[in-house]
Amino acid sequence: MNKVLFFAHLRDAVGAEYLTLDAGGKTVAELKDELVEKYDLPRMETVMTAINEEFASNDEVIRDGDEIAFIPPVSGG
Amino acid sequence: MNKVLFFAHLRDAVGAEYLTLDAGGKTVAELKDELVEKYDLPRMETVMTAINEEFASNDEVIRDGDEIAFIPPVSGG
Amino acid sequence: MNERYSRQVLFPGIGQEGQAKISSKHVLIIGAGALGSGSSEILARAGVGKLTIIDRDYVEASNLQRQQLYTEEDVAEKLPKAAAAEKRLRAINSAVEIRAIIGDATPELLEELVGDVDLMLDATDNFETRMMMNDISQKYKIPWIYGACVGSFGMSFSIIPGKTPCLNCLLRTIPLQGMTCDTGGIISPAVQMVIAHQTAEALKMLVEDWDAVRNSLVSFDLWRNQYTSMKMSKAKFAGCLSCGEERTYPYLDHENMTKTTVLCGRDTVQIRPSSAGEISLDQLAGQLSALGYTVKGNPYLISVEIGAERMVIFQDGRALIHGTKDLTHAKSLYQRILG
Amino acid sequence: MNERYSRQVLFPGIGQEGQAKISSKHVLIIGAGALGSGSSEILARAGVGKLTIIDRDYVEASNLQRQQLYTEEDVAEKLPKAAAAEKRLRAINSAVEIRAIIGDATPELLEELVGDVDLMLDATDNFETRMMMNDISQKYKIPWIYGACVGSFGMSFSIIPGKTPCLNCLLRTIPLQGMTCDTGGIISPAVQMVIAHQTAEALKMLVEDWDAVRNSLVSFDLWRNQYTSMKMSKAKFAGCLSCGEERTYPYLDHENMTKTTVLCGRDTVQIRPSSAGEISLDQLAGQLSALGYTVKGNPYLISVEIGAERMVIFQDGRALIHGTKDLTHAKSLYQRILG
Repeated sequence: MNKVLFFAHLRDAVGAEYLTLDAGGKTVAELKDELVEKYDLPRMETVMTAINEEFASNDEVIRDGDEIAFIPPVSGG
Repeated sequence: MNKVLFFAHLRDAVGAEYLTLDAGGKTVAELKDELVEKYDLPRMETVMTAINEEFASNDEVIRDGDEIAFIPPVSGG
Repeated sequence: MNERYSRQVLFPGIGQEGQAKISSKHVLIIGAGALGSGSSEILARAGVGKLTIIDRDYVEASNLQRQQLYTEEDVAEKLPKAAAAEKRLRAINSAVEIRAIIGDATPELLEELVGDVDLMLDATDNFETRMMMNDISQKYKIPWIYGACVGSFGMSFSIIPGKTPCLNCLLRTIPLQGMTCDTGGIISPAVQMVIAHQTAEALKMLVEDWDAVRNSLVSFDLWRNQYTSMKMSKAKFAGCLSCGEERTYPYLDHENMTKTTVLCGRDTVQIRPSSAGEISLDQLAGQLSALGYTVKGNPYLISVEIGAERMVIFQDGRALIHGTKDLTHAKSLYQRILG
Repeated sequence: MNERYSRQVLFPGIGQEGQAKISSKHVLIIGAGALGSGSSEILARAGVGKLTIIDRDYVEASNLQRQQLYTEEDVAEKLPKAAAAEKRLRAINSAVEIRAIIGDATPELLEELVGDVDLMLDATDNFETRMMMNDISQKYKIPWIYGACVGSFGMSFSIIPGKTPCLNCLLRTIPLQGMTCDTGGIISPAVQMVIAHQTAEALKMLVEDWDAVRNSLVSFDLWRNQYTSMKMSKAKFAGCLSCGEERTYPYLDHENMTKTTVLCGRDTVQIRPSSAGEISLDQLAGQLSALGYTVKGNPYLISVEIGAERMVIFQDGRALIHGTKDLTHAKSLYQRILG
C-alpha cells in the first residue's frame, strides 16, 4: 500500500490530507491520471511529485510502501 | 539500532546532527546519562525528548528502531 | 467587510465570519522585542480588535538587526519599546485599539489586565515570565502560545487550558539558561519563523477554529535545515502544580520571583524595587546633573553614566545597569543613586 | 564590528567575517509586495551593502494586511511600492545603499542591472517574471531563491547555477495559474514563513556558506500543520533550455512575453506599451481634467476614474486598469486615453 499526501488546493479537491491506496507498479503519470479521473484535480500536469521526500519525474515507477506527495507550484507573493 | 537526533546547542556539543547507536531496552534517563558522560552535554535534565515524534518522559523505555530526538527548550525572544 | 482585509477574508479558514471574530478580540502580547514587534505587527495588520503590549525595555542599536517596528530615530530618542511599538502600529492600522504598558509583567499587573483578554502571545525572553503567563493562563482559562528562539533555532507550542499540556508539564522546573542565549546570538529569519507559527496559531484561535490548532511542539533550525514536530498529548502531567488537580499556581507567588536579574544575552542587570511607587525623574535628573553626572532623558526614563557602567532608571523605580553581570555590584550602584 | 550587528555576529554561522561579507554584497529583490517588503526589511536590518528593489505597483488598502513596510499614509498618498519601501528602509538602516526602481522587470532592465549583483530574491507574484529571473540567473551565474505563497500554503527553493536544478527543470513550462491565487486569499503568517526560509538561505549565500544551503524544496501549510522537504537533485533536466547543454534562455526573448496581463488575485489588467518611452503625466492629467474626468496624481503616476473602472498610468506608459479582467475591454480603455 502507499500513503499519498496532498498539499494546498489539491487537499481541498481530495477532501483529505492523505489517501491510502495501492499504487505499486504504476508510474507517477498513471497515478496522476487515476486521481484526476476520480477527484477532478485541476492542472495535475504541472504538479510536482515526491517519492519518499525526493523529486520524481512523471515516468518514475512507484514501489509498494513508497510515500507519495503531490505539491503544486504556486505563484503568489 | 536507534537514530538519535540533536537540536540547537546539543548538536554543536555532539558535533553531528544525529548518531546511530543501540539504545533498545534503556530508559530515556539512562540514554541521557550515557550521552552526558560521553559528550559533556550541558543541562540534559531539562532537555525534552521525543520518541518517534512523540513526547517521552525520562522513565520511558526505548525500543529497537525507535527514532529519538533531543530538543532543548530555549528562552530567547 | 472592508477592502482592507479582502485577501484574508478570501482565505477559507477565515472568511467574513472569521474576520468579524478577529476584530472583536483582545490579544495581550508580553514583550516587544524581536518576537513581540513582529507578532504585534501581524495582528495589527490582520485587524485584531484590541492589542495590549507590555515591555520593560527601551530601543537600543543592537535591537535594530531583528526588531521590526523600530527605526534609527527610536534608538536616538531612547524610546521605550512599548511606546515606539504603539506609534508604529497606529500608523499601520488606526482602527486597532492599542494599549502600550511600559513596565514589568508582574502577577498583579497580569491579573488586573486579563479580564477581557482572549489570547496571550509569548514574546518574552525568559522562563520566569513564561511560567507566570502559564499560571495566569490556567487560572483564567486563557490560551497562550509559547515561542522562543536563539541562533538559527526556534520553537513554538500552543497551550489551551483544559485541553493541552501546559508549560510547567513540559519543563517541571525553570531551566537554567543563559549560556545558549549569551553565546548563540540570533538571526532574524529564526525570529520570523517562530512568529509565523505563533501568529498562524493565533489566527486559528481568534476565529475559534480549535480543530486546526497544532497539537505538537514545532522546533526547527534554519541554518541546519532541520524541522521536527513532536506530539505533546503524553506530556500532560497529573501532578502539575499549574494545571493538575492540586494546582497552586506557584509562579504567581512573589516568593518565587527574583528582584535582581541578569538580562538574557546582555551585559545588563535589572533591579526591581521591592515596593511599587513612582519616582520623580525630573527631580532625580536635576540632582544627578548637579553632582556632575552625565544625564540624558525623556518623559519615560533617564540615563546616567557611572564610570564604566550606564544606569537607565524608569518612573516605577526599576533600573537597568548596563556594562555588568554582577548582581551585587549592580545593586550597589543602584543604591548609590536611589538609596 | 558595530554594536548594531552584535547579535548576529555572535551567531557562529555569521561571525565577524560573515558580517563583513554581508556588508559588501548587492542583493536584487524583484517585487515589493508581501514577500519583497518582508525580505528587504530583513536584509536591510542585517546590514547588506546594497539593495536594489524593483516593483511596478503602488500601495493600496488591501496590501496593508500583509505588506510590512507600508502604512495608511502610503495608501492615502498612492505611493509606488518601491518608493514607499525605500523611504521606510532608509529610516531602518541608513547605512544600506538602496536603489528603488518603479517599473516592470523586463529582460533588458535585468541584464542592465545584474552586473554587480551577488544574489536575487524572488518576491514576484507570477511565473513569467520568475522564469525570466531564472534565465538571468543561469546566463550571469547569479544564485536566486524562489519563494511563493497562497492561502496558508507556501514554498521555497534555492537555485545555484551549475549546482542545483533550475526552475525550468522543475516546471518545464509556465503553469497555468490564476485560480488558486484568485480564490485562495492569503494570510500573513504564510508570507512570513516563506520569508524566513528565503532570508535564511540568503544569509547563507551572502556569507558564502554554500554547504549550509538547503538542497530541498520546502513546502508547508500553516493552517493544516503540514511541512515537507523534497530533495531536488534528481529534478535536474539535461535537456533544460535554461540550464542544459543546449540552453537558449527562452524567457529572455520578447516573443515569449505577454503585453497584457490579468494581475494575479485582482480584478485588474496591466497594459504594457510595446515600445518604451516616457509620457508627460502633467500634460495628460491636464487634458483629462479638461475633458471632465476625475484625475488624481503624484510625481510617479496619475489615477483616472472611467465609469466603473479606474485607470492608473505610470510615466513609462504602463497602465493598470482596475475593475476588469477583460483584456480587450482594458486595452480599449487604454487606447481611449493614450491612443
